[in-house]
Amino acid sequence: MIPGLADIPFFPEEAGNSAPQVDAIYWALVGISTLMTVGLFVVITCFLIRYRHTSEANRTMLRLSPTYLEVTWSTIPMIIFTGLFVWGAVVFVKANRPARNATPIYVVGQQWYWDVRHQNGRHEIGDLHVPVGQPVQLIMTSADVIHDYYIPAFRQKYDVVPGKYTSLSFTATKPGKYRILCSQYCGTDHSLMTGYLFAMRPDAYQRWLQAKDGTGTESMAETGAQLFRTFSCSGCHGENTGVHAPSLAGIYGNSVPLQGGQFVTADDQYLRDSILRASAQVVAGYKPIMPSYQGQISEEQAMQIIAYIKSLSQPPAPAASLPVPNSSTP
Amino acid sequence: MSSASTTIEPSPTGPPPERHPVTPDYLNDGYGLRSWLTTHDHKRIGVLYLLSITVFFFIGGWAATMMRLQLLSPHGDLVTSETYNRLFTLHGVTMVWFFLIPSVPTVLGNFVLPMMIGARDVAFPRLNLLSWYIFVLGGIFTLYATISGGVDTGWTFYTPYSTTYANGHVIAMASGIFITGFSTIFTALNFIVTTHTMRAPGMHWFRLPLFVWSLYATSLIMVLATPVIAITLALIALERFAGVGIFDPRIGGDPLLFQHLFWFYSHPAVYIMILPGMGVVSEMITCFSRKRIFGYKFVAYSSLAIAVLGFIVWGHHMFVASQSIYAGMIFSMLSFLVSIPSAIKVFNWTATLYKGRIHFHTPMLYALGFIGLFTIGGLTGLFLATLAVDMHVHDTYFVIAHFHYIMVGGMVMAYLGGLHFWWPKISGRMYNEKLAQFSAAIIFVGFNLTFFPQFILGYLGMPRRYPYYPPQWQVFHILSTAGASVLAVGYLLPLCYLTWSFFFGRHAPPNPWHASGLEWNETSSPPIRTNFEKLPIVTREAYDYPYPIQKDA
Amino acid sequence: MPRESASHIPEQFESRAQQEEADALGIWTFLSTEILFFGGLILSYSVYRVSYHAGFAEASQHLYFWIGTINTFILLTSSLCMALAVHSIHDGDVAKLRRYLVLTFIFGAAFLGLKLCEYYLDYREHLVPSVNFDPSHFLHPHAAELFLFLYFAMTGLHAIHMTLGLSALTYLYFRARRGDFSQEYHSPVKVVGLYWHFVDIVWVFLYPMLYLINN
Amino acid sequence: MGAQKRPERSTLYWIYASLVLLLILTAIGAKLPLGAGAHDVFAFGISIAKTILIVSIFMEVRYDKGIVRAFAGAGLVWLALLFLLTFSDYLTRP
Repeated sequence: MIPGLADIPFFPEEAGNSAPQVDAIYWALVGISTLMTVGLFVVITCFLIRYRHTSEANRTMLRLSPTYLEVTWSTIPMIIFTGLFVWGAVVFVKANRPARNATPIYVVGQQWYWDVRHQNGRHEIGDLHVPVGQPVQLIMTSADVIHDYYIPAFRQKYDVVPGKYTSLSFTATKPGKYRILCSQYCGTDHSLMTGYLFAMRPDAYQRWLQAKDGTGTESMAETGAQLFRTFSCSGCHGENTGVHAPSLAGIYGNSVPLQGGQFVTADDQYLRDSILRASAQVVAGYKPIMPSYQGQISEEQAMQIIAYIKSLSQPPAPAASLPVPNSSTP
Repeated sequence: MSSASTTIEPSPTGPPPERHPVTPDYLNDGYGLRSWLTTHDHKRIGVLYLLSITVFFFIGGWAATMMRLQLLSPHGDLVTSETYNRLFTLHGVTMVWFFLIPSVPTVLGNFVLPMMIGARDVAFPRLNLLSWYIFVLGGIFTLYATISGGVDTGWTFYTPYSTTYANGHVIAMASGIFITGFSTIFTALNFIVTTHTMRAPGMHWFRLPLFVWSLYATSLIMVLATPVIAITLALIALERFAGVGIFDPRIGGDPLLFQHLFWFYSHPAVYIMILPGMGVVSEMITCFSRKRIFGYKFVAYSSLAIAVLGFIVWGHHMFVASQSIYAGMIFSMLSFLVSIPSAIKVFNWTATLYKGRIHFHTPMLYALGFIGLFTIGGLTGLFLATLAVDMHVHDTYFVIAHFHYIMVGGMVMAYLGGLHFWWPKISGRMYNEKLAQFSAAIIFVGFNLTFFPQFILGYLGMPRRYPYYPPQWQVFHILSTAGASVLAVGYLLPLCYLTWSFFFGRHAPPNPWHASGLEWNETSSPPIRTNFEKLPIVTREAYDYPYPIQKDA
Repeated sequence: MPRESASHIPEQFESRAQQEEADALGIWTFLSTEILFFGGLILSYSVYRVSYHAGFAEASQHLYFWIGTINTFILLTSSLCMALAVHSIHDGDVAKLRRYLVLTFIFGAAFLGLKLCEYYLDYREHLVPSVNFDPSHFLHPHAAELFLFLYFAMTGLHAIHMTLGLSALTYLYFRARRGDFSQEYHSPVKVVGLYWHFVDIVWVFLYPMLYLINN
Repeated sequence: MGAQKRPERSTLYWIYASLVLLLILTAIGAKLPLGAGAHDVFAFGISIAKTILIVSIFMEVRYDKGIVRAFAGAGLVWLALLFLLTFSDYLTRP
């Protein structure tokens, strides 16, 4: 049962676009730290031996102001650290900025599993399938407490926070099966909130996406359209209704004037808040009469309705820039 | 009205060690429980704290032992995950609030601060006693919460988990910490005022021992940060009680706001947990090198710099918590900045060894261990301050290893070192030197074996607070648990031989280490109730040791 | 010492001046703590007010502006009495000290009484989160609930401070009657005075924060 | 110790009168049709003015030593740090 040394992992696999960059900084830090630690230990050990109380070493020294030394050993680390800060910040910003053509995948964290939905409606629990070489953006929220979507092989993680959308952007670089972990403590079975990420070659990914397993029959937007009617959203927001509510066609991604003179971009977050906490940001010229759907519409359903609202903005759906799979088979 | 004072020149050797057994001292100034529980004497209050935090240290240590045993196997055969979650919460809460934060300030600080500055007591002795009672009251709440089933929030109490979803006695636990917060605040208030107003004639600021500087800086943090955690925990308890509150995402409350408030306290609290240790190390390094500290003012000011800078880096706990990326960058940069004063201290301690006359008594071993472990802990902190690397290692065992190097490798080493250093003053007795050196070595080895593998685990991706984990990682957990058992022996040994020496040890001379400083040269071992027969007038600089022999350039 | 006052100098001090300096620094340090104690709440308030301005303004209109205003007036008056109390004992006039302490107490108690009435009115109007909050009164019920939760938390914390202040005033009064204070020694009066003014200042900020949000 | 500087009794009354005047101004200002921003500046400006009066005269900071002033300021400086850095997050969120 004792594993051979070869079986013991000492370093995680690199399988995402940010992993080599993070590792480069990591090794630089390891190098600097080792150098400083070893240097310091050698100096201290020498002093301890040379100036032990039984030694008769010469203890006369020049009366020197320590200021030069102090300035030196403050400035040199300062310069190194500034470099490290800039390097780390650049990689971090790059890693978190979604590519323009990233495929959105929707993730809802719940005690204690990940509920994942692809645009074409393909649904999975816990695991995640992504294509290699194509940028992906996870759009994530939580239905209960804070979770954290962590993929060690990609060196990336981001908190999944109730009440807001966060995102995790990456491109898988190597086909394979990698661990997904929840790294923000979320309750009893926090350590079982795990799964596998399957990085697949694009054609295999497409096949997987199209496979009918009972969940992937309708796209998210189509389900959203149904929900839009089920929850009677269409009663007010639809065409030619008597109730005075703003039309949602073409709203996504555009600037919306609010009561009080501010403007807000109608992004996923804004649409989510408008559905679940209707009165928070009311469009100028409309009365805040929309009821709050908190507790009635789940986070998954909100995501589907948003997908529907988005689809209204990109006729003819789906947009050409997005590699939405059910539009065509390559 | 200091006319009654007298000039006494500190002598490096001190008076002869004979002591008449019936000489009055603070320990025999009144017997019985009552004389202890109503004492205003800062030394007795220090001893009361020593006893209480030792209890909490072993409670927290027990929880850690259970966790390490559980992690021997990846399938978690010992306890359920419910229990495991309660164990790490208990470990975190007791170790942070009931051991590390009070350890050096309330035990060693209370005991030696007035003596170091040449005062008969702290400025507000009754408040000092009151803060011990408040501490005990907070402890009772916490123990109640533990015994009646525990709390599974982790010591961080993140919302909305703690307010809505957690099981267990969150309100009682939060109240315990809230109450203890006032104990911290009152102690700190006492230290600040004492340092300002109670210094003996001639004891100006730059003659203060560096331990006093570090206690002063620590007290500033305590006074300015603790109220924020107090009000935040009160809000948590209120929200849990009322079922609605300002952190509730259902009504638009922001969980990030809680994190800002929490870390505004809890990051400076890390410095509460290390700064006093740094002060203790400065005392021990100089004493056992028989040498003045190198760069006194730099070491003194670096304490204040750490106290201030420590307040403006809290956001590095929130890089991936959906804080704005710009705030992330500001906090990352500031976090690198705070490492500079810490580096200054390490370099100055090293330079102090140069041309000293170095003795290897137990406290010195702890001090050297502190420098080594703190250096590793500090440098790994840079990894976490780097945005891109933190993205990977945040909330993993890398973080666990890092802060244990600071908290245990740093603060606990310093605390034990200081306890051995001032033990002759506290107990009037000497401990067994060989045994003490042996256990210092055991602690050093056990500590590294416990926590170094966790750095590797962390970079592999092992998240914290996991009772179950992938089996490939087991070997590192086995190493870690093996180290923890060595460490446990290392902690039990001092408990035994120090207790033994308290009753049966050889009587201590007033200055067994030939140290400089008023507490060694102007008081007996143990000191009399008012510390000094006559208040001293200070005419010497701090650390007036004979080395180095200086020659003008 | 010109006159043997009832309370001698505690043994840890060398002189009365040293004791007074310690007392002054002590209370100011404590007030710094208090600033950050309220600071946590004020920060939360500010964050949400920036995020939900319209909702906060709306909910603020449901509070009793005139009660808030009168209470501010009462508290300012009590602060004056406290300042006069300190002034009197500085002149050695113990009788006046006692009179002003009583006046301060009365105004403080009036503030609390009025505050309680206001709480009762709030309760009757279904404004108390988790007890009987009625979202149908509001266009922005979520923000209103946040605001009202903060309102009760902040004014409640302030009221607790007022209550502690009243206890401290009572304590001072009985010590004054026992003859503990004189021109030479009246540090406790000053300490309580500083605390009282501080609590007053907190209200000076709570007043516009809670009652005066306007669209 | 009696020689220590402190406010005159009449000063206390004058300060009180100014405080009440400021209160009346706030109350009236709240009802004036100013913009939201102007309202806040007005209301909190007056609060700050009141605080300065109370702190400097009633609390006698004007007559105190520098050290007391530093202590009185420390809490405010730290509160400012708390605000500054927290809002560095909130105000720069997308």
